[in-house]
Amino acid sequence: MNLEGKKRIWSDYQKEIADDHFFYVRSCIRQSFFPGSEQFFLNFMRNTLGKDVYENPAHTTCTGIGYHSDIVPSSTIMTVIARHFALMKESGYKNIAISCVTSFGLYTEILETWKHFPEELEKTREYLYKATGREFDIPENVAHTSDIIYKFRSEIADKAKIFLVNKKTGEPLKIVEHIGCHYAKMFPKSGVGGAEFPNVLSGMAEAWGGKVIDYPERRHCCGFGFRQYLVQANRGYSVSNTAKKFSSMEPYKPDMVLTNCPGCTMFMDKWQYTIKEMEGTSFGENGESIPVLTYEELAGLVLGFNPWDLGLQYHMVQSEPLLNKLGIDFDSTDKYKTKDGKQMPLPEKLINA
Amino acid sequence: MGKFGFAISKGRQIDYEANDRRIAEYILEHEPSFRLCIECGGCSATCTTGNFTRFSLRELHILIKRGENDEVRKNIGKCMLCGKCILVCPRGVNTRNVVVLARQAFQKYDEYAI
Amino acid sequence: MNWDVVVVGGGTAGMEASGQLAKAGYNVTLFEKEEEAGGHLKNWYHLFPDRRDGEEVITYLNDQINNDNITFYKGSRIDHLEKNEKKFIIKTNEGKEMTADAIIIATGFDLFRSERKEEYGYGIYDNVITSADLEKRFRTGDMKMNNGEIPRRIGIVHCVGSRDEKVGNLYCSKLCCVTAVKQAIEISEWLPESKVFCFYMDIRMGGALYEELYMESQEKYGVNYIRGKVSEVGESFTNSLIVKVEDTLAGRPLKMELDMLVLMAGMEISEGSKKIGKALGLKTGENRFFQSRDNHFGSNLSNIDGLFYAGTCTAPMNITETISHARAAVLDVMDYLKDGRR
Amino acid sequence: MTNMQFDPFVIPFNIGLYFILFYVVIRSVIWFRGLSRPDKLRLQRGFFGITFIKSLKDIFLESLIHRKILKTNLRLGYMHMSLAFGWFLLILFGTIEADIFGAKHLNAPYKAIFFRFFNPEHGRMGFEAVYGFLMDLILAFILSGLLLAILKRFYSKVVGVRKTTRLKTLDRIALTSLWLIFPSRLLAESFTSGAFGNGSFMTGTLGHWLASFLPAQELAYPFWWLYSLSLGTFFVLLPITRYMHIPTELFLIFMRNSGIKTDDKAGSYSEVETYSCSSCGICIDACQLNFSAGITNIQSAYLMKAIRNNEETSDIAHNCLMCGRCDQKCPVGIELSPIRMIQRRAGEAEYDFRNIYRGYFRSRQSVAAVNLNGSEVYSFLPETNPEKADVLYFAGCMTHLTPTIKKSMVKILDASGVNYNFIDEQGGVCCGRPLMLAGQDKEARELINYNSQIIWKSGAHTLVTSCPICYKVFKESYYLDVEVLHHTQFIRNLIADNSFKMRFLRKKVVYHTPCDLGRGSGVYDEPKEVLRHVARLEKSKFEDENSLCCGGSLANMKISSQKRSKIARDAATELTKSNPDILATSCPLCKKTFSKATETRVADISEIVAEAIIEPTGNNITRKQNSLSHELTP
Repeated sequence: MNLEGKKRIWSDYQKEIADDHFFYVRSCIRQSFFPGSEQFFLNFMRNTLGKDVYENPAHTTCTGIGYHSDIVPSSTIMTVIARHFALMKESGYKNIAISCVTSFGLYTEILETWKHFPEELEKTREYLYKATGREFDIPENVAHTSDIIYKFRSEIADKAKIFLVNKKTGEPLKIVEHIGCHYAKMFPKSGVGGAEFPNVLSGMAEAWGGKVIDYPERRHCCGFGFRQYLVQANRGYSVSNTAKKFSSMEPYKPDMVLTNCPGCTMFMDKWQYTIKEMEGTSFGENGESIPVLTYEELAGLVLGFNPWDLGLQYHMVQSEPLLNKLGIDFDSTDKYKTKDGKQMPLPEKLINA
Repeated sequence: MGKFGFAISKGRQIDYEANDRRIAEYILEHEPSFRLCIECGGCSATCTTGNFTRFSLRELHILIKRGENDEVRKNIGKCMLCGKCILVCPRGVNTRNVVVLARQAFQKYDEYAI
Repeated sequence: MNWDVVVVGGGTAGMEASGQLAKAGYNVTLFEKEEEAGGHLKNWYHLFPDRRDGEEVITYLNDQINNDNITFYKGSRIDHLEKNEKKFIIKTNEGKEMTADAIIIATGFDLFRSERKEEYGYGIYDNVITSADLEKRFRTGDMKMNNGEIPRRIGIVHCVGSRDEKVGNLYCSKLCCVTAVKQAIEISEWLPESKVFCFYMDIRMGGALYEELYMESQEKYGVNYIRGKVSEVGESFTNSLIVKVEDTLAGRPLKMELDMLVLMAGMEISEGSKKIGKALGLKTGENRFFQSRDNHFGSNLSNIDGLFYAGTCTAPMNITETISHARAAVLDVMDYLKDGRR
Repeated sequence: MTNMQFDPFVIPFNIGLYFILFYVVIRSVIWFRGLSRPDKLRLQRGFFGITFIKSLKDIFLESLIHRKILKTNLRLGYMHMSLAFGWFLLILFGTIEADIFGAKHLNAPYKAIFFRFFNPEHGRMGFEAVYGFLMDLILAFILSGLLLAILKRFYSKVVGVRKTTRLKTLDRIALTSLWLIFPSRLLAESFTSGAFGNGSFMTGTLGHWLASFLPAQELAYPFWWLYSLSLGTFFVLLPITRYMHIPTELFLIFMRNSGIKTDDKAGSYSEVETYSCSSCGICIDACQLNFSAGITNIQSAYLMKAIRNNEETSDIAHNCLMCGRCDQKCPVGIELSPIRMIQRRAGEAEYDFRNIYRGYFRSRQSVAAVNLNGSEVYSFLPETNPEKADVLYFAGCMTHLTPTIKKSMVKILDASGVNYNFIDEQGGVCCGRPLMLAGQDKEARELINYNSQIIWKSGAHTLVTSCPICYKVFKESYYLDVEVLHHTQFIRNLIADNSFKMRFLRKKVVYHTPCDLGRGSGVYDEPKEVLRHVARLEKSKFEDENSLCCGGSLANMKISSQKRSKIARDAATELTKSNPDILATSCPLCKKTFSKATETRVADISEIVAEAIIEPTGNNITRKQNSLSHELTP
């Protein structure tokens, strides 16, 4: 693996990322499964970097899941997204920060469509106006929130409380970075570092002292696949893809998986449990499973946040082994306590805990 | 299946490393013309057996070379050895001997010989 | 008759054209951007289908341009080129300035930059090389991998940068298939213990004796052919290359470990050609090569009178075709300049 | 001098002689017990009555005179005859001599063999001298043959054999001892004669001359030793060398004359046949793989040898066109092809022939597929219900690759006005012979079942096929109560009861007899009869039993396509020497193979006939199905 070659490619795929004044759109999956992530992002941007990130309470789902499972027609989803642009226009923002890769993919896809088929854009304007009386502008800058964290990765490194190094061995952490397919595979130009050798997550990992590992199935889908997991009988396809990925990374003994896509985080996390249940296989070292973290969660750990405030306990695969490697001291007793210290019911099956 | 209501599906990928290519090597050693196939499918088109059931010598030829032996073991016996394929092969592959050798190879190497 | 003809490009086509013109008694000026004439042929070890040494052809071409009627300018590029009604005015980077009655454009092709096929990881993975790199290795006889070991399994990918909408080249570069077969044979001769696998979309053996070479590669050298476009290349735990391809004839995806991968880079019109084309407003076709005035009986004629094409600046060609095309260009020049008419 | 009747030098001879006699007895008992019960009975019956006489006659003609070899190759024949017959005479007259002139009558065998040693004074004059002359004559006769044999070894052309069989070491030793026997006897007798100044024209003269400058007295003794030793060695080695064929052939002749045939599996008879092979090499000469394709290690002689030496035979067994030319030519009359088939079957799953047989006839009409050893390979074949018809036409796989034959047959059948059904018009199931040729009888049986069912259901009385391969298997391995005809026979019959008019084509035709039709099934004349009706039939150098193989034979699993074409070209060249207009054949495979091997037009008889047919006005097509579709077939 020749880094120079990679750098040359990355230089071809440097995308413009706005510096401030973001209109933030959330992710359906992330805000419900990994709430800590989005919370961290807002907190970090606003309080640590003092940036202006605006959330409009009127903003809705992008209907991406409906779209990808053939329930929502494209004209509809275009209108929904146009509405977000309208909200953005109304609240005076030009840069959009998108938390979800599915949404991000759709935003880029739709903007690309409008570029090639202006008539579609006109129709959408008309639909939106007729439906809501709203008007919209095309955003000046479209960024995925991982792009933004990537942009500020060195700031985070400067403020870092801990680095991605195995305290016991002193070795850098072995990190598998997995990019959501819809992040750059459709439009390589829209991703940091392109589609074949993306830089967005590896950039963070390396900036924070980790070591990115390259394994054969690096490009392979996490197994999400809308149709595959929505229909129960089809989930076998979904799981088998996840299994393929993990068995390919296994020999490299990764310490964690770093993702930027809600679907990937969710399925690489939860399917590990499923595979363990169904076939008794786990892919980490000494019988453990491999923790799957979002880039925000990882950034949070680096900045010394409490893992439980970051919501790591809501993963299927628990992060204790990782936390121990990083030498983060945590209190297991308040793992499932509410803010006001009440004890929540404990989950039945926890992996790695 | 069980409580999840689905089973993890097997991959269809040919894993060249994992596969056993002794059958192919045996045939290549005893019938060098086996190398000359260009996958034109002439044999399958004229095949007497292929007239009645899914049987393609062309496909089996590939599967043998890739070491996908189970498929071959299941199907090679369907050949009637009528020899039409030899007459149509543009590369002069001794197709019948390939089939016969495949049987031999399976008997030689295989616990589930045909 | 003392007409001045300028030939741009000292590759196979340019050299042959200059030679023929000089023999016919024209004053020829030949420009070559590099320090040495011979073009791509210089880097080729053996030629298909008879696998003669490329040097032999170079020697022939050098004899061709070794003629008093030819002034040969090495290492000089055309900076400026224009036509005022009858004569062409040429300025070079060394500030040379001259006029010409006719011009032959023999600016040739560039090999497709394989880096552009990122998924094959040229320049990223060790032991992914191009057909051109391989020819150099044949010259030096060094067939080892980066780690100094001998590659046991070598893959050859056809159609890299050809027949590929993703890189904007829909056309077939025509020579890669037979080159692949030739190189497969040569690899097998260098490394009799190693196995060679060709990954192809179609095997296009158009030329004379090509098919025979193809058959020989199977019969004598046991080269394996797998029909399918390599989709991606990865690196395994042991640093061997992992290629993914659909074995379209088995109708199944296939995964295979290789020690070395050779990319059959296609042909694209050269940067030099593009520059000159822009400067003079020369028509180009969909494939971005120069568009001849007529595909059948005017393949050397450009859309500018007095300016003619020779060789691979118009389309992918092998040496034989290039030389014939160059000679044809010379005939067109003669016809254009005959009995004082222009 | 004292007439002491024993000397140590006879011991080797005696050991050898009694050993071989003992061995032969044991061996023959084993062989007999190895026979199947019916064969045992046959053999017992064979020993009495006329067959016994016939066997003796055959033994005299073949084992001693070697008539067949003499026919095919005079010099080679003479060689074998002089050795076998000569030696026989020597022993016969030697014994008589010993019994008449010996000290006492009825002597131990060695006294006859070494008569002159024990009776050195004998044979000076009168009848004794005449008898001595006779004995010398016989010895000379043998020696002349021996000379040929020696020459054959070093320069096989002498006896007109192109290839001579390769030997293993033991064979070499045995051969040397065989060669030594008679020269040593000659010298021994000569020296003795020389010493005693008697002996006849050869031994006497030679002995006299030798004695003139050599101490004959002293030299005689060692040569008697040598004579006895070489005899002894030869006898001892006999069982483990190819010379075993000498005694074995006697059994073969008895068994054959008693009507025993080669079985599908290895048994006593095939073993006896294998051991009866004298490796004379005639099969090698007859083999096209040898003289066209240059494959020289798979001929029957080598197969027999490989079997005798328990070597791996599969490669040899499968690398053969099964044209049957060697069977025809084998002077010992060994059934070479059936033995080769046994070798091909070896290694394939055992199966019970007879229960299939019953399986057929128990339920002929309720046609349930007979399931062999529980496993069915061709279960995918669909249930069929053919239309009822009087005549069935089964084109055969190969014929589908030669559509002209198909079309011609349809034309002929239509013209004939018979009520027929073209059962494999849409492509049928293979007849099963190709599988049998690969030794896979079990699988073949399944196809035979399947086709038989179709044939039975159709209720036809005649089955016509265009393919000799199918014809042979229909005749031999199907259990049908319909008349099986090759289309040449069928057409012959049609012409006989002039079912249609034909014009005579002014064409010169040479006929090539397909192996499976000719040698394979004994159909030689009908095709030629048909041809004489429509064209001018010319003879070629290779007619009937001697006909060549086109090289396309399905029987050879191993041969490369290049060598096939070489055989085809050579054969075609031979057959077209007289520049005929048409090279006629009656096999789709022969046609296909020859077509690309010669400039001459190659045509199946059916095509020629179809060409000659004069369309009856108001063509009465009684054909039931696809009365038009055949017009559309290519």
